[in-house]
Parts: sequence; C-alpha cells; structure tokens
Amino acid sequence: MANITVDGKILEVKEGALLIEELLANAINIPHFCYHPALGKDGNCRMCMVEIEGQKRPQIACDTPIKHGMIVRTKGANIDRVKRSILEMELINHPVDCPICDQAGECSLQNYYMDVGLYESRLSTPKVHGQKHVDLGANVVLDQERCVLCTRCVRFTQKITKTHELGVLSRADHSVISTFPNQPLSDPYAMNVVDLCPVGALTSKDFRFHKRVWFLASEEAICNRCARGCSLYVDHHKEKYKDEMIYRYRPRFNALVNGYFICDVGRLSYHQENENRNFHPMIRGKESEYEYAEGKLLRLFKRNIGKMLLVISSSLSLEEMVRIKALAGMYDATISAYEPNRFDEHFGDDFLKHQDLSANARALPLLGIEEHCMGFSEGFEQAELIVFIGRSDIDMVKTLAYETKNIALLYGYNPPFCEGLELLLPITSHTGRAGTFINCDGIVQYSNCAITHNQGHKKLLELLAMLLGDTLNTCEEVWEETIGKLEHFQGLEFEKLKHTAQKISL
Amino acid sequence: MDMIFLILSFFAIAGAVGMVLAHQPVHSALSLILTIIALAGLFALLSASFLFMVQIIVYAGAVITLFIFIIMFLNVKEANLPKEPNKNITIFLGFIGLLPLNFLILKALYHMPSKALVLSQNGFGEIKSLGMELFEKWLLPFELISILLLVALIGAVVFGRKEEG
Amino acid sequence: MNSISISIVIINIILALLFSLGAAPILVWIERRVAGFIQDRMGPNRCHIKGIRLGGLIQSFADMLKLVFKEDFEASGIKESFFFSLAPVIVFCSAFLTFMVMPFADNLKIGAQVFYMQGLPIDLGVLWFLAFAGLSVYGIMLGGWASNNKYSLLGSIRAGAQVISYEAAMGLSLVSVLITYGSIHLVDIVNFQGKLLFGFIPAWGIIIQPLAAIIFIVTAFAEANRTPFDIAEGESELVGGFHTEYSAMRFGLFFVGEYVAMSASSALIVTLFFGGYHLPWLNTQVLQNHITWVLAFIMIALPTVSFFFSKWMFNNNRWLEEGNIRNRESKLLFKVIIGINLLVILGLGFWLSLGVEEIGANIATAVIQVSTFAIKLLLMNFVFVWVRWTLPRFRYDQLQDLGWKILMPLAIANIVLTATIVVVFGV
Amino acid sequence: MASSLFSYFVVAMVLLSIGLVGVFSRKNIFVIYMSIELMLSAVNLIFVALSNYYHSMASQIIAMMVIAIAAAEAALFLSLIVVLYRRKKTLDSDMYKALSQKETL
Amino acid sequence: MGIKIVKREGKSFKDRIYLPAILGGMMTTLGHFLRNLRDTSNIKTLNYPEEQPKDITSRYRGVHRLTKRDDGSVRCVACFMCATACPAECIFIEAQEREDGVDEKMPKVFTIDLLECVFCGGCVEACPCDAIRMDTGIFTFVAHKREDFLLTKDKLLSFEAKKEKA
Repeated sequence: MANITVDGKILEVKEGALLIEELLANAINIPHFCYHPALGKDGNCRMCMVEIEGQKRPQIACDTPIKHGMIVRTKGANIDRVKRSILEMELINHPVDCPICDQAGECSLQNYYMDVGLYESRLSTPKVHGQKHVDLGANVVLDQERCVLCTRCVRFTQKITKTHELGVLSRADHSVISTFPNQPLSDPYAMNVVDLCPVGALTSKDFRFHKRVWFLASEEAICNRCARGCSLYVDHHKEKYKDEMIYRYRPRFNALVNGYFICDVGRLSYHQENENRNFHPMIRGKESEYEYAEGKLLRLFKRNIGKMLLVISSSLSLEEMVRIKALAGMYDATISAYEPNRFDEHFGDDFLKHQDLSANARALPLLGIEEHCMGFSEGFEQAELIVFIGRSDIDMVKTLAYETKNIALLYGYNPPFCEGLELLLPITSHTGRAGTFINCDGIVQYSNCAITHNQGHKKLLELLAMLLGDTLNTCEEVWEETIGKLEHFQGLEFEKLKHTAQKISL
Repeated sequence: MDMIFLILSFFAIAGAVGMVLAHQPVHSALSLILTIIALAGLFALLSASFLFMVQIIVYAGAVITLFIFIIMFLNVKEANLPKEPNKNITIFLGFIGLLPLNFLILKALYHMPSKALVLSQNGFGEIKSLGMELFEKWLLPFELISILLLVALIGAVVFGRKEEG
Repeated sequence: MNSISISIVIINIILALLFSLGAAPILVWIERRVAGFIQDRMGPNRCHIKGIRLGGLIQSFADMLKLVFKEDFEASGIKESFFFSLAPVIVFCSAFLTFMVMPFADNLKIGAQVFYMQGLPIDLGVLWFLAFAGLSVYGIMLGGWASNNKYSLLGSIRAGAQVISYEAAMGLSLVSVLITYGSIHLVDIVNFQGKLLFGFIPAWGIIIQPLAAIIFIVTAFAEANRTPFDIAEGESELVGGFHTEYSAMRFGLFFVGEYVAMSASSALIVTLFFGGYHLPWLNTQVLQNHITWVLAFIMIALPTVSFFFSKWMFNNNRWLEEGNIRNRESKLLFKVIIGINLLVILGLGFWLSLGVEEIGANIATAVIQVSTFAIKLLLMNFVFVWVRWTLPRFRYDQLQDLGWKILMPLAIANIVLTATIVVVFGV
Repeated sequence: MASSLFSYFVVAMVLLSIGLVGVFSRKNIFVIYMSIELMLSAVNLIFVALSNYYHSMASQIIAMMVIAIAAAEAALFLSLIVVLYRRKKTLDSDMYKALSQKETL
Repeated sequence: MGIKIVKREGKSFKDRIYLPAILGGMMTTLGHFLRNLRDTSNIKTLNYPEEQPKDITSRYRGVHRLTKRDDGSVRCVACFMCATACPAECIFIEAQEREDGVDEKMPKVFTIDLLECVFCGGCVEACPCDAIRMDTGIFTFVAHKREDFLLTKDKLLSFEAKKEKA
C-alpha cells in the first residue's frame, strides 16, 4: 500500500500498480486512448499526461508505476496546455466528420476535445486523406482517416484472440491500421474491436447508421445464447409511432464471467428479439384475443389435472422454473427439461463460447427438475396435455405418437409452425422480462432487462401467477417468497444480486 | 275540445307507459316530460292557465331538468344499471292486478252527476284570482309549504356536501 | 272573424317571423361586422350578388344556403338518432315560441275591435317566456347526450346546471318588476312605462327598477347561452360543446335557434325595461293625438338621415380595385335611397293633405311603434353582440357563484325593497 | 262528450296505475322516483278537473301546492340518489336495503 | 378535486362589483367600433388573396427545404441533429450508406410532419451542414389529407429559397 496525493487529495493505492489504473479506479477523469484495462499499457497516444512533482516534464500515467509519496496533478493550466497540444496533433488529419460518424455521442475524441480542446484550427496545409470505407471483414468497417492509431485493435488480435490479423502499415502521417492481404478479420470475437476503438474508426456493419447512440437507452442483461451467460448492455430505443427496437448488444464488464468481451454470435443474437416476436395467440389454428387465450390456458390446466406434462426450456430463468415447479405441484403435473439439441460441440471454445447452449441448465439439478430422456418419455406416455414453456422444438414429440395429445405452447418467438396446436400463447421474449440465471460455472446473475413492446404480451411470471392464483408477478416477490428459502441460495441477497454476480457452489 | 283532450291524454298515457318501460333512465325522463307537457295542456284545457304555466316552468323546466342533469352527472354506465330480466312480465302482471281496482273506483265515480267541463271566462284560473284565493284563504298552508321548501333546500345541501375525510 | 282581423293576425305572424327568424341572418351579419370593427378588422365584405354586398349582409344568406345544402352527417357512434335529430328542433321551437308573445305595438283599435299586436294572442306574458326559455335547455341537453361524445355531454351538463341556477335568479328578479308594474301582461307593462316619472322622465323599467334590470339582463344572457355565459358551447375547452357532432341544417337549427333566443331575450328586455314599443315621451295617446306633426317630422327627418347615410356610404363602401363590380354598389344604393325618400315623402304629403282620420292615426301609430320596437330590438341585440366581443367567458365555478351567491340574494333583496316601498308608499 | 269529468278521471286513474306499477315492478331508483312524480301529477289532474267541475279555486291551489311539494321532494330525493350512487355505484333499489336495517351503508 | 383557488386582486367595493371595470371594457370596444364605423379606411386588414403580404422577411420561418450540394445532390448527411433538436419530434429520418463517393452517409427517408411541426426553427439552428433551411417563404401549406402534410425528402428538395425582392 502506498499513499499518493492527486490534486491535493490523498489516495491510498497499491504500490507498483500503474498510475492510470488507480486514477480511473478512484473516478479521476484521465483522458486516454491506447490504455485499456484488458489490453494493458502501450504508451503511444500520450493523452494521459499528468504532472508528477519532482519530474521535469509531464509523464504518461499509463506507464508510470506508483511510488509511495507521489504528488500528482491531473489538472491545471500547464497540463491542460499539454493535453490540448497532443489533441491538436491527434486531430491534424482527422476529418472531423462527426455528423456522419457513428461514434458521435460516445467518442473519446469528442469528449476530450470538449474537455480540454476547444481551440481554433491552425492547419494551413491540406489534410492527409486515407480510405474512408475499408471492409476488414467480420462485420467490421475501418475508416482510416478517423483512426488515432492507439492500436487497441491490433493488440486485441495479438493478446486476446492471438490471431494477429491486424497491424499498422506505413509510417508517420501515412500510418494506417490494416489487415494482411487476402487475410480478412475472421475470428469469432472480432467485433469487440468496434467497442475497443475509442473513436469512430472501427464501426460495426451491423449497427452502422442504424441509430444515433444518444437516442439509445441501455438495460443490463445477460446473454442467453450459451451457458456462459455473458453480461450485456441491451441498447434499445422506441421511435415515435414505432415499436420498441433493440439496436445492439454491448459487452458489460463482469470479471467473474466474461471480462470486457463477448462473442460475435452472442452480440448478434439480438436480431431474434426484434424479428421473431410479432405473432398472435392462436387457439386450434385460429387467431384469438389475448385475454381469451389466457382464459383458455387456465381452462386447459384445470381440465387436465394430473394428466399434464410441462416441457420446459432450460433457458428459463430461475424464478420461472421455481414457479413452474409450484405449478406442477398444484396441478399434479410432470416436468421435464429434456432437450436433445442442448449441446453443440462445434460452438464451444476455450474462451467464452460454451458448448452447452442452455442459459440456465445448472439450475435444473438444484431445483430437482428432470432433464433426462427417460423422464420425458414416461411423462409423455401418461400425459394428455403437453405444455411447452419457453421452447418450440415440437419436432421431438412429432416422432412419438402425439396426435392423441393436446399441445399448448407458451413461447416468446415466432414458432416454426402452429398447426395441430391446442393453444399457442405468446409470452415476452428474453429481453422482455427480468430473471436470474446460473451460468456454467455456477455464477448467479440477474438480468434486469424488461423492454415492453407494443403487442403487450404478458410475462411468463405473470401467466404463472394467474395459473397459480396468487400475485407473485415480479422476481423480487418470487425471491422473497420461495427462492431465498431454498438451500442453495441461502447466502444470496437479492438486492445485492441485482447489481453484482455471485458464485454459488454447484 | 274533445279532439284536443283525446290527443293530449293519448300523449300523457303514452309518455307514462314509455317512462315505465324504458331501460335507460334518460329515456324514462324524456318520456315523463312528454306526460308532463301533455298534462299541462290538459290543465290549460280546464282553464287553469296559471297552473299550466307553473306545470311547465316548475315541472318541465326545473324538476325534470334537474333530473336529467343528475342522470348525466352520475354518468351511469350500462353495467351499473340494475338487471331487470323480468321487467316486462312484472309490469304486465301489475297491470292485470290493478285492473279490478281501477274498475271499482271508476265504477263508483261514474255516478257523479255529469257536467261539461268548459273553458271559463272572466279570469277563472288566472294568476290574479288564484293569488287572491291563495293569500286570503290559504295563507297558512302556503307558509308551511314555503318552510317545507326551505327544509328541503337545507336537506339537499347537507346531503350533497362532500363527506369529510 | 272578418277580413280585417284575419289580415291583422297574418300581419302579426309575419312580423313575429320577421323579428325572430328573419332577424337571424341580420344578427349573424351584425355579429360578424361588429366583431370585426371591435377588433379592428373588416368583417364580411366579399360576398356579393351582381356587385350588391349590402355591407356583407349577403354573406349571411350564402351561409344559410351552405348550411342547407351541406351533407347532413351523423357520426356512427350516435345511437340515439331520434333524439339527436329532435334536439335542434326543440331548441329552435322553444326559442321561436318565446318570441311569439312579445307585443310589437299597442293594442290596435280598428272601429270597435281591439287586436293584440303579438304573434300569439295570449296574455300570459312573462310566464310564457319563463316556461319556454326553460324548455329550450332540453334541446341542448338532449343534443349533447345523444351525441355520445364526452365533450358534448360535458356541454349539456354545464347547460343544465346553468339554466337551473339562472332561472331561479331570473324569476326572482322578475317578481320585483311585476310588483312594480302590477301586471304580468306585457302590454300593461309597456303602457305603464309610457307614463312619465315626476312629469319629465320616462318611467322606463331601467329607471324604476335598475337592479332588477341588471339582474334580468345578466340572467337573460345566461338563458340565451351567450358569452360570457356560453360555457355549454365553450369552444376553447369543449371543442363545440353540445353541438360538436352536428352539421348541416341540424347545426343550422341550433345556430338560428341561438339567435332567435337572443332576439327573444332582447325583446323581453326591451319590453320590460326599455319602454317596449314606446318612443320616449311619446306614448300611444300622445302619438295618436299629434300624428300630423309626427308625420311631418318624419318627412323632414328622413331626407336628412338619408343624406348623412349616403355621404357615409360613399366614403366607406369601396372595394380595393378600381372597376370591380363591387364598386358600382354605392351608386345603385344611392338611387334606391332617393327612390324610397321620394315615395315616402310624396305618400305622406298626399295623406296629410287629405287629413288623417282616427283609424289612419291608429294604424300610423302602430307602424311607428313597430318600427320603434324594431330599432330598440336591434340596439339590444347589438348590446348582446357588443358584450360578447368584450367580455371573456366565465369559468364554471364563477358562473355558479355569480348565480347563486350574488344574483339570487340581490334579487330577493330587491323584492323585499320593492315590496316595502309599494306597501309603505302605496304607489 | 269525451271531455267530461269522468273522462278526466279515467285518464288520471290510468296514469296513477301506471305510476303504481312502475313503483312496484321497477328496480331502477330513478324510474321509481319518476313513477311517484307521475302519480302526483295524476292526482293533480283530478284536482284541476274538480276545480273546473265545482268552479272553485281551492283545488287548483292544492294542485299548486302539490307541485311545490314535488319540487321539494325532487331536491331531496335527487341529492339522496347522488349520495347513494356514489357509495354503492348502482341504481338498483334492492341494493339500498341497508337503509331499512341498522347496517351501515 | 384539483381546484386551485386564486386570490382575487382588488379590495375596494368598486373593484369587487366588477361593473365599472366591465363598463370600461365595453367603452373601449365601443370606441374601436365607432372609430372603424366612421371611417373604414383606418382598418389595416389585407384583402388577402388579392393583396399578398409584402412583409415576409428573409428570416421568416416558412416551410422547410433541404438544400443541395453544387452537384445537385442532397446536402444532408442524416446526422439526426435536427431530429434530436426538434421539440415536436416531427422529423423522421432513416440513414443509409451513400455509394456515390461524395460522402459516406445520406438520408434514405427524410420526412417532416407539418401537422406536428411547431415552426420553431430548431432544426435549422441544429444542422451542422446547412442542409435544412426554412427560407422558402411559404406561409400557407394546404392539403386535403393528413398524409399530404408529410413532406418527404423529394418534396423538401424540390422547394427553392424565396427570392429577395430588390
């Protein structure tokens, strides 16, 4: 431990750590481009200049180890002048086309200019022009003019993915980021460079020009693409006269799970949330009012007490599973979470992607829910009503003699088909409801995203409360009533869980 | 005379029947206005010209207006109206039940000496003669009525006041 | 029933129609023109028939035509179609009926016969007005209710509450007036006002009963649903109030009904407080006795008035562009004025040279009184319009406060005061 | 002679009976009230007819007082209905049974 | 109920009976009426369709237009600044990639809903590219259908700036 003085305030910090790390940790604004906590220092952008007592010239904070008794100044006329000069140099060849640039609104360059720049341009020679639209591959587009050559993207391919696709070509004014000839960016985490890029040089083809970022509202959520359960921001916006739309997923820092990154597949999985949710309740193939279909569901349940199989998805949230268990108890039904297509060995790797594609399968054994084929077959034989909750792989029963059974489907996305269904009742999709998930390593995370759409489908929890005849409509209530009392979750506090992931032993 | 009487009594009775049969209170009230105005016409036919005016001013102009105002003010939804599935049957039965009573009373009255009811001249039923009669012979009842009106006014104010808390 | 009585009845009905229904387009025109002038605008001046604009009066007729030929639209939400159609009829009829008992002139004596000079020869007088003015609110309430529209319903409720509360004050203010005049018959009331107070002031109601006059005028504004009491319509908060859903002639009936009601209210105000058909200092008797002098005065006055009017007309009745068809109007009208002047002067001169008999004097008096009444009516209507374009609308609670807490106690106090004076002084 | 005293009695009796039936058979409290008003009016008609029959003003005065009482009744009754409707949200007279017992509204 | 009771101004009896104030107001309006009746030439009203207003200044905010580059293509780069600044939220833009090499980005859809527009000029102020202006001098915009009040990109591009009279 060491004590340093920053702008007259005394901080207690770790000896030997990088100065910038501790400054950022203490919420002291220090401009920087090339430093990134996941990528470490590089020291090329020179933006993070601070004055250190005893040193002749200003020093870069990202390459200065902390010593006890350091006296550091981050503000002041002198250091501002230095920063402004560096910024002026960074901007010499920058096209300043913020109206076009997708980064506008979340651009470091913009912010720093507003903080310490604000100078009149002194440039009299023409700017050096680069290529405006370089398709690097993997959905990433490079604008060479806007690049400040912080090399975060290059270091990402070197240190994180170790694919080494990107490099810096040429010298001085003409330096540009580039791929090697005929070797485009192609690794499954490539789109992270868009998030890493502090300016608008690297943009994602998927998001490019779709929405200005200041319109977007962010919700904290969990990816449900695989068992890893990476932390996400869901950026969404409701345009006037239109429905709520999700425009992108961004990785949310979570040291326990995913660090700073997510995979491209998970990042693009938001398309499903936008596209596959416009469908109506159906009763025996005919469209119906939502309220009526709800009543129909209740009637189906009441009529088939003791003769039901609830086929649930292992991607349902913990709360929903608990409530379904209660439901099964109440209506004397069998539950099965058997999913034949749960694992995909081609999908998994050793970084973030996991071969188990279900988001919450670790909760099943904790709650004692059957997930094997045997249990499913037994339940299927006895049941007359088969209720698929949160999944639509009806194909798996098609092989069995299912004509004699009634099938009800509660699903958040457009189902592949709906003939022969007794009831199809839409529920909100993944981003439409909050819930708790346990990932492959036993880390419990709360997804707080509940985006409401125009069609007004109900949340599964609300439907379950209706079926159970009580009023536990929200996760808080379910936690308070039941989950908090279960043995595996004894130590967890829901309030704390809302903001930080916690590990439990499986 | 006879023709006017028949037309007016037809309207009076039609209005009354409509009032009893209508499901919506507004329809009832509007039918009642028809009856009230027809009755006012009958009063005029009996040369009670002041009563004719009073009937229209007070009954049609004030009481029923207040009534319709209250109906609109409460803005009663269809769901809040009482369910009366057997309404028409009970009304019909009620009529059947009252027929003998009517018959008896009318039978008794039939033997009153008949005399043509005509429009009277020289101020009978006009405001002046009525006023003279009222303030000479009926002063005490008149005052009592006015006290009753006052009491009703105060009562209405007390009822209509917003309850505390 | 002889031919004279039949013709008098017909003349009466025509006069009543003219004063109420025929006045509607003129009132609409007055409303627009006065509004324009008060707000430093021109008002209607564009509509013309072969260049004849009559200062914009033609626009009112064009408007009426438009209302007649418009599509009679009925919104699909309206379930009570019968009452929806009935409502404007009620408003129109009751407004029309109220006007029917206003006397335009003193009882006309031709030979031995005496004729009432009013649309319906009924002498219920003021009570009749109260009765039918009270009925007109049914039209408004029904219309608003049948429209199946929240704004309309609000308008109806407001109208209902307003009429109930203002009728009380109106009736009470009338009581003191009736105590003063000692009769409910309008002719008696007007003839009372023909007398002179202290020998030189006309005993008009406004002078003997100023408080009752103010209260009555205010409540009459409320009964006629005119600004500042037009909260039933309240276009700034209720779109169009009770007539939001109406169009074409069904709206037209509401529209005309409003003006007829205004006209009827004006007529009653004139009759009760402004000497009715009497010219000041010239009651029926005086007129009949000095009819020769009066006619002679008219022979002199008419050309003088025409001269000034023509001068004003040539100054102001112009159109923007030279040579426009509308610019020919003034010359044409001038010729018409000269013609009328010549006709009247020649006719009167001829008559006077023959000598005026009693029947002739009576008829001439009646004509003069009818014209007096018409002018007073127009002036009172002007006041209605003038008030509308000056005062802002009352808020609903202020309106009820004014009705119950100010006008009604004042009216009662006025009754007590009047009764005391009558009893003590035995006037 | 249609407009004899007896014919007025017939009209009045019919109106009175309709009013009675209305009071007995309807549940809507507004209609019940209007039926009462109707009966009052029917009686008024008899009074006025008798006034003409006996050529006496007395019964007209009674009729006038009935109208005054009806007005007073209207004020009270309507304020009562408003209060009751606000509490019970119904116009069903059966729901107002509480008035006959000590139960609170 | 949310009725707010406002304390009345004026304490004296004269203030509280209102009649003097009402009469004063009536006198004012009567004065105007009589003055205009005596001489209508005092009235400053325009005879509108025959007489067009002459005092529309260059800063008058009329109907919007989208300006063009020298080559005649749209100047707008779909930066959404106008839509962000618009208090009535009446500007609807969809961006698209611009392929002709002039620039990177252009509006695919640029619609202004004139029925919602409050003509505040905020969009003109906000535009970083001088792509939207309100200098057409059009002060009446008439249409028969609601849809016709949606000014599309083509329509906005077709308007020209009002010529200043010499």
